[in-house]
Amino acid sequence: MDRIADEHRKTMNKIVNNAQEAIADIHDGMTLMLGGFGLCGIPENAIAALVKSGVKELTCISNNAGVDDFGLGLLLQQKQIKKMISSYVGENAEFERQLLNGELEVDLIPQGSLAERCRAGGAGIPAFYTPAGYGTEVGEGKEVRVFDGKPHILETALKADFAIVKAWKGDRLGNLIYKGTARNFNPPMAMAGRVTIAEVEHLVEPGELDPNYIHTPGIFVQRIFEGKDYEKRIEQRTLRTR
Amino acid sequence: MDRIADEHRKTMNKIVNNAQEAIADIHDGMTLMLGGFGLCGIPENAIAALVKSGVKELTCISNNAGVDDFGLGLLLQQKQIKKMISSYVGENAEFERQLLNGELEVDLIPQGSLAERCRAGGAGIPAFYTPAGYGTEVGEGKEVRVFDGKPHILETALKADFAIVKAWKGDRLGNLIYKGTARNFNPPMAMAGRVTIAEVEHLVEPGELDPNYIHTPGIFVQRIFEGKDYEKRIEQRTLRTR
Amino acid sequence: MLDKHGIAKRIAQELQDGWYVNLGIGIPTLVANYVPDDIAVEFQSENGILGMGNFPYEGEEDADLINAGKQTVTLKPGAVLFDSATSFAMIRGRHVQLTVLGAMEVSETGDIANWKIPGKMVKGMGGAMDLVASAENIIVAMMHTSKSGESKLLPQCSLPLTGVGCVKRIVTNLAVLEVTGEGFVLIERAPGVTVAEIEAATAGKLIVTGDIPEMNI
Amino acid sequence: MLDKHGIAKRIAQELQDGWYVNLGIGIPTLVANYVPDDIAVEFQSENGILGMGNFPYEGEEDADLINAGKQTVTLKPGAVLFDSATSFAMIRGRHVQLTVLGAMEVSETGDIANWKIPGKMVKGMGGAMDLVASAENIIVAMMHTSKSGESKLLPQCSLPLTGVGCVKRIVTNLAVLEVTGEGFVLIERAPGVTVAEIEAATAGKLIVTGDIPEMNI
Repeated sequence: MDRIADEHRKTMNKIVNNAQEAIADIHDGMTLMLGGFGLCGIPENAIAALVKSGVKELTCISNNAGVDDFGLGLLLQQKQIKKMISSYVGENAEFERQLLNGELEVDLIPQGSLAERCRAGGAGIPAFYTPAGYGTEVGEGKEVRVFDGKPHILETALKADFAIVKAWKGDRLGNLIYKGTARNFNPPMAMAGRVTIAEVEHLVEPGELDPNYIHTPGIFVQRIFEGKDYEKRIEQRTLRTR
Repeated sequence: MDRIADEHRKTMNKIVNNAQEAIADIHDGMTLMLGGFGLCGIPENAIAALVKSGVKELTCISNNAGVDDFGLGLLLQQKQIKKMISSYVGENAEFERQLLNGELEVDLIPQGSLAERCRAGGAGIPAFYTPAGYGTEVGEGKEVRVFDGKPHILETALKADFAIVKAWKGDRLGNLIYKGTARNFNPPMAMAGRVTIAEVEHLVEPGELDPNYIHTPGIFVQRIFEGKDYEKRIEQRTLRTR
Repeated sequence: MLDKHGIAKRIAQELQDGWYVNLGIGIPTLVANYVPDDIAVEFQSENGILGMGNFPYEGEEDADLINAGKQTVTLKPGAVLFDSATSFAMIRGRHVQLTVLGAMEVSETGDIANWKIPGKMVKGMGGAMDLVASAENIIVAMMHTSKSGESKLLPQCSLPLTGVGCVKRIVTNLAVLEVTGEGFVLIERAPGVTVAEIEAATAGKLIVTGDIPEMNI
Repeated sequence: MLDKHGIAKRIAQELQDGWYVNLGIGIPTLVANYVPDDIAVEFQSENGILGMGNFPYEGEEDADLINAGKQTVTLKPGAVLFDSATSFAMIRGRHVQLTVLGAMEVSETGDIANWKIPGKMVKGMGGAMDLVASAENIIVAMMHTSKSGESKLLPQCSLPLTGVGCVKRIVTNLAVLEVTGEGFVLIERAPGVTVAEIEAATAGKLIVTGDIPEMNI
């Protein structure tokens, strides 16, 4: 192994110019995963581009559904979403309206099972057993098996045509680092996209990210771009008095 | 939430004085997990203390079995191991002798299944399906199920009475950071110990490790100590000529 | 009778040194304010924090640092951040020693319902199903009766379940109860509340053995 | 006829721009030396490296930085380190586009045996079973015959299997072959090797259609 790191060798480059270019081949009817927890760590630029593109009949796998005028709420407003697969979809009046009118399908999944099913999809594990949801509606129709005296249900892996994640920093090989609790669902979803798009606040040169502290290895990412104008809205501004 | 971080509040402290103290309640016949890949990232201090303790009839879950005079080879020499659960056990003549003489049991597991079974044990996933080993000896007697046209076998989680891992830095809450490829099996095994012991090269104060870059969250670790006199033997010193 | 702060205070007495604790939204969140100074506990927030600290001072709030209730928070020294799959590995793998959460109904056998009311807008279970299916200790923090005065401690739940046979202990505005296979065992009365009042407010089987002490809070 | 470097050189021609590649121990490792300059590939080492670089210069070797063959290595800019569970998530999840590994036997239907010889000391399968069960493309790099002259391309494997129906392509000292359900399809001859020689060295069904070109290496 004397020639791997030669300087004149071509290196990987997954950079695309912007959100529009990154999502250009997302078509009607596709299944998307979108990272984020509430409005924290959501791919704001890609969502805006999806709204602009007008793509519709989407199935969106995301822990939450945004609020009326931000996050996935923007796609709901334009009726671009056919089905939501989430763990919690409160704080969204338009969502409620569409659901009660039968315009929207919803599949509610326990949060831990949602995260693990995404990881499983990315890790080549087609199915696994979990105790979450046994004896509830979530367990209905699913195989039950007892391990160590405790009943578990079989849950299957989730994959998506496109996974869209938001990171703090990234390089052109697709290596990603998240900040604070904006990490959340982004890493397991990044693993589970047939194509994974990453938008980052800061695009840096390869080598600037310490190899020991990268959260999402570039192998999981196919496209990366530097986003702009991040609003990063806070849902519950709770403060402490001095 | 106004009083969580008061300064006069008691904080967690998982520090024990040394390897001897950390392993004091490991008894004959127990199952241990030991981190490391080859001789890289192995808990040298804890292994030395186990040799000194004379504890025997151990079942050791570890990717490899050390070499004749280092790593788990030291426990083999003293005949303290009853059974090895590993993916690769070459480079060890004493191992071979004991195996051929029927003094040692060996359970060989595909490396990826070994890693995932440890993670599963730590993550409360009692079993999962994997394609690895289907149609081979490894799959014999295991449930086969076809997903997406491809046969998979059911593998169950692994747990251990004690998991013993080696990290680069750690704090008294048990938070760990590994270095280089010395990470390997240490994080999944740290999750799967009923008691997890971490030996670290550098014990630091809480807050010195950046919360965003911790590899093993302290919740998985019950005891931590600063090891000493690390030999860190290299198995294959391969060099490039200038 | 206790208010919600009283309930939180009483639950804080159940905490043990060295425990990792997940607090649900509502009354459970208040438990963090009453941890005794001489025990060390760490709070896990399922969106990816271990070692969650206080709310931030004004001007120090960070959109990238929230808890599972989507509230801005801070980190304590020694805190750790992680992703959702790792977070629920901690929960499902029983590394979190205690979960405190609210409920609409609890049954005699420890079933819990707290996520769905048929006919009403369903918001989702969030992490509640994973938490109740996995935690070694689950304490329910709730009012003993609904706003309309109906008991929330029932022979069996009428609402869709969140988990089966998982609740170990209940702390309400009226009492502390242990959930056994046999029924709700009354452990303590809230200050000024009589056993008769608790009996009247409990629709499920209540087991009262000997003198029931008043809470010491 | 090729030597092991020639086999590695020929396999390097199979690499495609943008691929992540896992190289087994032995001949496969040599493939890294022959990657064309105009394509970008990254090497994955299953003990936890993506972006593995050259061997270190003397004095720069680090016991904490080895590859899956336990050899000291270095990292390229943009490299990543990770644990074994994550590493095999990459492999099992088919994020690694190509695996190159050695074999003792390959069958007409793509079964591979490379980990165990009955009666001999068994060292273990390491990561080979995960790799062959998962990779989209598997190329076997090996000598066409054993040291005693027996064919390693068989109607069916006689040794315990590592994986079933998974090998897509074989590059030996004599030839490049594609593995189909029907048999070994001869694609190229090594320089100076005749079809008759390849036929003689192949115990399994060999399919020869038209003129077989010589390798261009």
